[in-house]
Amino acid sequence: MELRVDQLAVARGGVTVLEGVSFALPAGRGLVLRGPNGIGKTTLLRTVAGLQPAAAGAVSAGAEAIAYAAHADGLKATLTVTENLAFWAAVYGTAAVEYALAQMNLLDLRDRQAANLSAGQKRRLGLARLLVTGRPIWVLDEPTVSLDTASVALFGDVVRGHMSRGGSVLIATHIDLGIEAEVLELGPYRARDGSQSSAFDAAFGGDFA
Amino acid sequence: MIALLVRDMRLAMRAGGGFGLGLAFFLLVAVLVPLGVGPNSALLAKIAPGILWVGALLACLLSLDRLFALDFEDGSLDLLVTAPIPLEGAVAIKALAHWLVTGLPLTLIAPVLGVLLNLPEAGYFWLVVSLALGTPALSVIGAFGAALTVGLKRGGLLLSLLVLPLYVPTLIFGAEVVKRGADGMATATPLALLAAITAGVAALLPFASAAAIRINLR
Amino acid sequence: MMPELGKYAGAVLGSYAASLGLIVALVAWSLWRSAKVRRTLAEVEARAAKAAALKAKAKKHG
Amino acid sequence: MSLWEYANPQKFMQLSRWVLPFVAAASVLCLVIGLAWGFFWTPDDYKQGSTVKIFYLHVPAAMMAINAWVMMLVTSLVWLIRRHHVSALAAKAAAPVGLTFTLIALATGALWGQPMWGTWWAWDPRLTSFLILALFYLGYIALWQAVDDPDTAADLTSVLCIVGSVFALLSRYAVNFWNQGLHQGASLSLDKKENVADVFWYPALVCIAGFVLLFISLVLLRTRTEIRSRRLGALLARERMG
Repeated sequence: MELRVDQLAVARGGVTVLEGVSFALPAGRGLVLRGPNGIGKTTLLRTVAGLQPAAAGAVSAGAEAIAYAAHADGLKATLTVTENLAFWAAVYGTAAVEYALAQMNLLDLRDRQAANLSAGQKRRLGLARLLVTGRPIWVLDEPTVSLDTASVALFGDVVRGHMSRGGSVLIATHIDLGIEAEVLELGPYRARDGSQSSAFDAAFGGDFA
Repeated sequence: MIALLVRDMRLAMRAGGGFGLGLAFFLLVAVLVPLGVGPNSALLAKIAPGILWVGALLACLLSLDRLFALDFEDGSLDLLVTAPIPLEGAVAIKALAHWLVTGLPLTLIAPVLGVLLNLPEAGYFWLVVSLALGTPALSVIGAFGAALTVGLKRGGLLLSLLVLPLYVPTLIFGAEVVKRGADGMATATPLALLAAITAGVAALLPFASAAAIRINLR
Repeated sequence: MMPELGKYAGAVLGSYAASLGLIVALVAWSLWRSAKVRRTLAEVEARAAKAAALKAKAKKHG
Repeated sequence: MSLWEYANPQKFMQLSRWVLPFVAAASVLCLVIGLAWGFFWTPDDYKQGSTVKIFYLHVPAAMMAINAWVMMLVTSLVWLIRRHHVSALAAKAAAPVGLTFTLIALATGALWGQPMWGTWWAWDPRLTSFLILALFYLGYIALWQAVDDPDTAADLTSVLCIVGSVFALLSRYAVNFWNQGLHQGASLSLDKKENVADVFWYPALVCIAGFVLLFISLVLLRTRTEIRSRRLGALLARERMG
């Protein structure tokens, strides 16, 4: 399944931050988004994932092909590792809990409450959720925050495995995951002079003497 | 869907506090009112239906601000919106879970508090019936208020201001059923209206709540 | 000229005073806010125009 | 030329700048004539005495309190369906006006009720309904205040306005059921004007016109302010981004 983004403009708080973003992400490939803080990586990823409407342009893959993971892991502190994963597996209608636990090296921690996990372990559990969704396109926002080197390597393996099975990955990150991926610099797509979205300018841009 | 219900129930049980707090509040209302209005049992019997309904309503309100806020803070609301279950369904399920951990226990404990307030004997049956029929509406309407205020700091107070006026019809018909039941009058009309409100809000409001959540997450 | 209001004078005069008071307060508040927003907007517009002119000038020379 | 063109803020600003002075002047004129006529040159009612003069404030305020909510409902729907910013801002502008009219109706009702029913406040269905309406207005205004992003606030308040309208109707019905009330029936409706003698009816009509025009001019003025404030917010956001 190919993810195609066409002339996309995204807005944060009513102000367009990126415009004219176009790329195609074929099955089995990866794309890394780069750019300084505040340029709108998170906004772009949320728009691609269907959490907010695009200011202009289109995202071709339906939201039902995309699994999204952000800074917050959506873990429930009072549930165990297995319970957390089993919930998402049930929501997505898959049975991949054991496989996901093994892949993210969580088998030893399976009966521990999420509240008693370290930050890195929580992050691994959050990423294990991607494996139980069974969705082909992963949209990841800074997935390696609070992971140590070994866990980053582990996660890199998981992403490579996903790509080798025909999945694709759109990822915003500052570090090298050791995966084969193209890089998209977002700098050139910064909206010109912090302009308002065009519809808003047409409405509120005039002379209100 | 069932997984969501099971998860929410499990969370409510393990968090401990939220489950008992509403009940304790309800109990406090039933204890404080007689202390405030005096021990005259005829007066208490007269106002018991209203006090019990207002107490149940406020107890319901207590835990509403956590209904979506917890999921919003830890990011699982984002994940639920992108999950393959319709958000309207998820909202309805979460309201159902809220009812199971607040409305249902309130309904079951209400007769005991009726004793404290000298509720006439004929009223107990109607108290349980009206709360069982009416409290689901309180949870569903409350879920709408929680959806409107999900991303806000200090949402709790605003939530009460938004939700309490919406509770007026449910409160009026619910308390009316008990009042008439206690007086030995026919209860069919207010009971039917109460059931109609519950059915109507359960069918329609989740759509508005889901829309509000989507707006708040953008 | 003043009509004989009889024993209800308090109620009638009170009603007129309360209503007109509320209306006048609302109108005054609306006018005050209108003037304030209008003034602030004019300031910010002037600042924005100045910044734009500076930018254009810099472009010409650079 | 379509009506929707005036939904564009610039078009609206141009038109309203021209219209507002006339509407405002007409409203002042109608209110002065209607209220003076009612206050000085109408006889007392044989039953209610001079309290009948409260009628000229109470009834128009009560009518406009409801009409303001209906107008907010319509503009909220227009915003949700057609995304015209002016529509959402007009709803925001109308809410405090509607609340003020509701408070006038409540205050004059209490002052009128004291000599007529012997009590300042009775849990009469109409009074109770207006009290609930005031709560709806308060919640709506509070939600506008609480949400930072203006488009999000417009969306959320529109949803609240629609749901609130349904519940306001339900409450009206419920309150009627709950207490049949002391209040006289609707004393003023266009097809039933025989309820009220002509001497009272004509000045009341002028007063109603005055309240309608007052509502329109206040909403125009406040919508103009809201539009300017939106533009101000946008300019400041642009400045911050450099």
